[in-house]
Amino acid sequence: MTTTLLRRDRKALVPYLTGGITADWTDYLHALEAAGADAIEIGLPFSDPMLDGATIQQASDRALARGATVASILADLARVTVGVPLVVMTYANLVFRAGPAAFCARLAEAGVSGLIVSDLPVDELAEVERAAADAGLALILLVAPVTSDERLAEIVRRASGYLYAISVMGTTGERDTLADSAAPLAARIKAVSDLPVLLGFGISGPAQAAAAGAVADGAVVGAAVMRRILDGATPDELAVDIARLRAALD
Amino acid sequence: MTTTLLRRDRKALVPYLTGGITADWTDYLHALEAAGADAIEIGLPFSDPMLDGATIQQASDRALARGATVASILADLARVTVGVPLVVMTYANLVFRAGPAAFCARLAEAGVSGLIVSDLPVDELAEVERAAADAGLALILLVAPVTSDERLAEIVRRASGYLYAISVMGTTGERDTLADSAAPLAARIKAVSDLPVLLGFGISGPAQAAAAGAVADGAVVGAAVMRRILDGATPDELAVDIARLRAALD
Amino acid sequence: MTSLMTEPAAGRFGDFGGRFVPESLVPACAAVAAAFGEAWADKDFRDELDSLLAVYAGRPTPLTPAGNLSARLGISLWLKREDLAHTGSHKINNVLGQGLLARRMGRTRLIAETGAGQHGVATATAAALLGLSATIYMGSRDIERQRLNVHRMEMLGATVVPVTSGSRTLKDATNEAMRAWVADTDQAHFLLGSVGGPHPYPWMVREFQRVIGTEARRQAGFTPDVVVACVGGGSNAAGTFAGFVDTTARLIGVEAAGGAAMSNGAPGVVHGTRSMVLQDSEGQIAEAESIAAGLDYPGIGPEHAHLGAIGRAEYRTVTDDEVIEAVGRLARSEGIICALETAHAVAWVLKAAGTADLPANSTVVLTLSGRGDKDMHTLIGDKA
Amino acid sequence: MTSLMTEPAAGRFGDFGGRFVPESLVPACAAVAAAFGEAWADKDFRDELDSLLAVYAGRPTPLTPAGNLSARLGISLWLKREDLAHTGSHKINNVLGQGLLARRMGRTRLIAETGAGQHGVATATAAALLGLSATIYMGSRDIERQRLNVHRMEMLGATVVPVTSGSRTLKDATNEAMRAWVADTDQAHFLLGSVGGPHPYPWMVREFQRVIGTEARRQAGFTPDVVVACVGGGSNAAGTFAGFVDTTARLIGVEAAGGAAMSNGAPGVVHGTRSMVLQDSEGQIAEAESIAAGLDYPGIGPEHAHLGAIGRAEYRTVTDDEVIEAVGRLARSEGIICALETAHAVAWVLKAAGTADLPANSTVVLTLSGRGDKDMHTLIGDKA
Ligand SMILES: Cc1ncc(COP(=O)(O)O)c(C=O)c1O
Ligand SMILES: Cc1ncc(COP(=O)(O)O)c(C=O)c1O
Repeated sequence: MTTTLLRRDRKALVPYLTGGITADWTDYLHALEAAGADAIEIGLPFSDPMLDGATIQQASDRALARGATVASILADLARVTVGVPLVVMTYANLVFRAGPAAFCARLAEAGVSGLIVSDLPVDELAEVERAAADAGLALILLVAPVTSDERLAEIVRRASGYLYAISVMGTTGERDTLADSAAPLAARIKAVSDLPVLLGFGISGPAQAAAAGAVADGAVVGAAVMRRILDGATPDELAVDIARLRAALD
Repeated sequence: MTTTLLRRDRKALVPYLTGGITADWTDYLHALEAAGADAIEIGLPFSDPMLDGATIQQASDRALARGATVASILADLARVTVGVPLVVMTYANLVFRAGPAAFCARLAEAGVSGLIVSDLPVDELAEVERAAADAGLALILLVAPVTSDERLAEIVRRASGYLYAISVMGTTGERDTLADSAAPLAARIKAVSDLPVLLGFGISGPAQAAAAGAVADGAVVGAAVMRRILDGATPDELAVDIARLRAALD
Repeated sequence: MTSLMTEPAAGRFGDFGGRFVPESLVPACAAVAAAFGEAWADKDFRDELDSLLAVYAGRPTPLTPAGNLSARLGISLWLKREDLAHTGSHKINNVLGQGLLARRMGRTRLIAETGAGQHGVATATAAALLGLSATIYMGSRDIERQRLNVHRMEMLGATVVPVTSGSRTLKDATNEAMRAWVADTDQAHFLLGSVGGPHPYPWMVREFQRVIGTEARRQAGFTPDVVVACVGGGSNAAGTFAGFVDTTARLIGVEAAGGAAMSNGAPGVVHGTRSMVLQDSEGQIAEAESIAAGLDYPGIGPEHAHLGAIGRAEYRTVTDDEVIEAVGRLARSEGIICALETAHAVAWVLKAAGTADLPANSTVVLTLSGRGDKDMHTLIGDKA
Repeated sequence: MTSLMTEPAAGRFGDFGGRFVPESLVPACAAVAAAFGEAWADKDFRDELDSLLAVYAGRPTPLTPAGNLSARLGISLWLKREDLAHTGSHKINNVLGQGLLARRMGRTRLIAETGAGQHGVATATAAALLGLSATIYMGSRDIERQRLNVHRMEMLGATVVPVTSGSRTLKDATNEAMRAWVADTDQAHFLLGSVGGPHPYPWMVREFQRVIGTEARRQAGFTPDVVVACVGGGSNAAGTFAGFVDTTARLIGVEAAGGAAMSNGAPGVVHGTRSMVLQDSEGQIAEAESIAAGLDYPGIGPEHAHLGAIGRAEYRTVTDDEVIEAVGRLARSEGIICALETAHAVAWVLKAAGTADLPANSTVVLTLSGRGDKDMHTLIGDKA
């Protein structure tokens, strides 16, 4: 599948937002869209987010403590209309607990277009892959600097929507500069795939976004977004930051 | 040797006094004599008095803490004249540290007539026995309720001054009544020895003294004396108690 | 009966197991699997490990008849004495194995999670012995409960990192250790302490713990009616069961009532493996609650989930109160103070003896997984 | 060379030993001597003890090569691992022996003194195992230093009696235990924990600890240049030395600088025996002062006094600071946290290695008398 969720005429900016982080968290969706997001990743919070650093852990904990659930977040989504694709990012246990088919169907019903499961490598993908396809969801897969060529080929073969290049070996979280591993990784993936390749993990400011844009098809910005929200930024305030990233990518 | 230190015409009362317990501790000697003591046991305090209960331990600790030493106690004794025999009671280490011969000679010089070493059974006695004999000291030996007939014969053979019958299996200290083991022990000893047999360990009041006098040749009173002194009794006050014990024995 | 005997194909034990980790960790896990597979087939590696287990860790540990308790309970109870192994629990078996493997793989650093601290101490020990550095993640709640072990790890030269997220216990320490591994897969070996985690850990740790069951079976010289062990992640139980799986012995794993993944959990994916997990209806992992830090864990190794599913092993629960009582009873009757974790197995024997679950005259081999020094503190607090 | 090999005639080791106790205790001591003499010649008794040592206490304990430290020090160092014995020190060897003897003598109660608490824990353990009651005397200062062990004794069902007289340490606890024995010689056995005390204790305890040296010699398979052990009362050293006395090995006992009866004491009589004792010019016993509660004792077993006098063994001292350093160094290089007592022997090796006292390439067998769990508390306090 090479269907992409993203327009190809500009570098893509995909912010990440923890679902249910505030009572009216969906206001952030509109602000992100307005500020130039090409798609939005919505984190369904999980109690044990193994791949996440402190900021997104904290956001997940806060959302769960508020009482956010998969059901409430999807219900909130179903009530809003956003002009860019929405991609759910979560962990395998939430998918398997509901059952992959039911889970993907509920996502699709809520208007979600794609799915990322952080702890589901290609080797364990089959059941979720079928369910996502059946529900018409793009299945975005992660590629890491340590991924072998052989695994990369397999990932590329099975991914859709876009490819998520983990720019650095580590967890999510803001970093000062784009890691040295980012550019070679993006190049390796682009050499074997037509899907847009987005760099993520550690991209926190315009300079890094620009650097990502220079070597890949765009950037995913997660922890930097959630840090602002945890610090109390309103949707409008957040929009200012996103607009800056947009500008850096353009 | 059957030399006795005690007159045979009345039941003997032998109080025990920790040497150096107060600055003018020798005043107690005169009071004890005046109140009817037939001899006085003077404890040379030892840091680790294994055979002593809490009261005499406390008295020993206090005397040592005051700075009393073997030398100071013997010097004090050398300065006073007491009309009844003085017997030193102590532990083996003080004897061996000085050397038995030197130790016994110093006792004799200070006017002491006898020696009891609590932790020196007949099996370990030889060297001290020779030294005591050379210095002209009576060597008072202890007999316990568990002493076999064979050991008793040996003890009787080697003791002089008097025989000290440990009325109860245990350490020194006041007890409510004369132990059941006292009378049979006294009888056993008297059957094989001409020396006076004194009961000690736990004799604290006139009733027990009288009971001891009924089955033996007298009583040693230690913890009860030291308890009064530790509680602050003056020589005169102590004399009142001793006089009562004297009366009970007569 | 292939479970407990062989390498699991693709890391699966029936419906359970697998390797549910971020792509960043897949190559590292695969490298461990390959290296372990090779090492385990290499006589020199096995000999070196066996030699360390013998001259360093004190194996074989004895199988002690619990004469007094047996007489009182009307059964015949034998104790496999992992409490006598160096560092005080069965955890040493696994860390020496993985430590040698890490060195063979050219790693210079060990990363581990710990609950009761026994695995952390064992890891710090292996690191010191083998000239590696060690970073140990431990929930801040467990740090409070198991101070003695924190001091031991530090004395051994390890760095102990307090984990303050979530329930601040083993589950959260495990997350944090895996996060640390992602960032250092080149230098670091993740030395997982039990039979959970992504393939090859459940298989590898079971193999390193197999020595418990192998020794116990040889020492017993008979087939016991029942083989029983406590279950946190399930490594001492897996190692014990492995020695008896091809006999008629009933295999009983005892969980903490407050952390009973088998009895109260549902299938789920946590810490890289699919197994039975305590969780809510949407899949959020529940916080376990046990007096024994080493059992205070919402999951269980996948092979146990499988053994339970196929009926080859049975799982029971006991309460904290029963556990406290069991520590005292074993101490006063046999002169052995066991760990709170271990006491779960003891408590089940005390409770079941004479019932249909453990009839009179049964012969029982119980794995005494560790000693209780680390828990005196908790037990005394508890008494007061 | 008859010392360390035979029963001492009349309880004497040259000028030392004997039975300096009140007449009330002589028959009890004589009864113990007779019973021990008989038991030790009785194959059934020996077999029962050997069996307990193996299946209960975990003997033989390993002889571990200390590879890292050896390389750094330029010697070849072997550790005899009494820390792996049940309860965590060599004390278990003696209590199982005396416990069986007490039962054979029809006694129902054990009385013991303890310093570090290891002997108290071991005694409480033997009592629980053998169905006897136990009363343990412990200095109140040691109770503070070794809380963990107090809790362990209580958990095992023993009564711990705090001793507040004198220096409130082992010396005073010993006085109090002997006093308690005088009052109950019919029912109680005085289970002395080291090679001091009246005949037959120095002989009997050495015999019960001989297993250390016998095993170590067999395990080593060579004659070491040096055999070294820490010395409090001297039981682990005596048991170790006994295995090597008829070889060319130098025997080195290491005392605490603050409790160095051999190095700084004079002949004296304390606790029923004549030996080397720290004391003043009149014979008042001095208070020892060591960070290791188990070495905080002004005396030493009489056989050591004799071995020192005839030159067959040598005695050295190390300071508290050297000891603290040694615990850390052994932990970080070999992954073994030893007891503060044991660390005295380690500290001497660290200090002497490469000097004339312990030349390069020496082969050394060191008795690792116990584990350090009980001391973490002291060591951490000390660090802070
Ligand atoms: C003594 C002891 N037993 C058992 C366990 C539980 O682990 P597992 O179930 O992997 O044997 C632990 C864990 O810390 C432990 O310390
Ligand atoms: C571990 C350990 N080593 C040594 C000693 C000293 O005793 P000994 O000199 O009798 O071996 C003790 C005493 O408590 C101890 O606990």
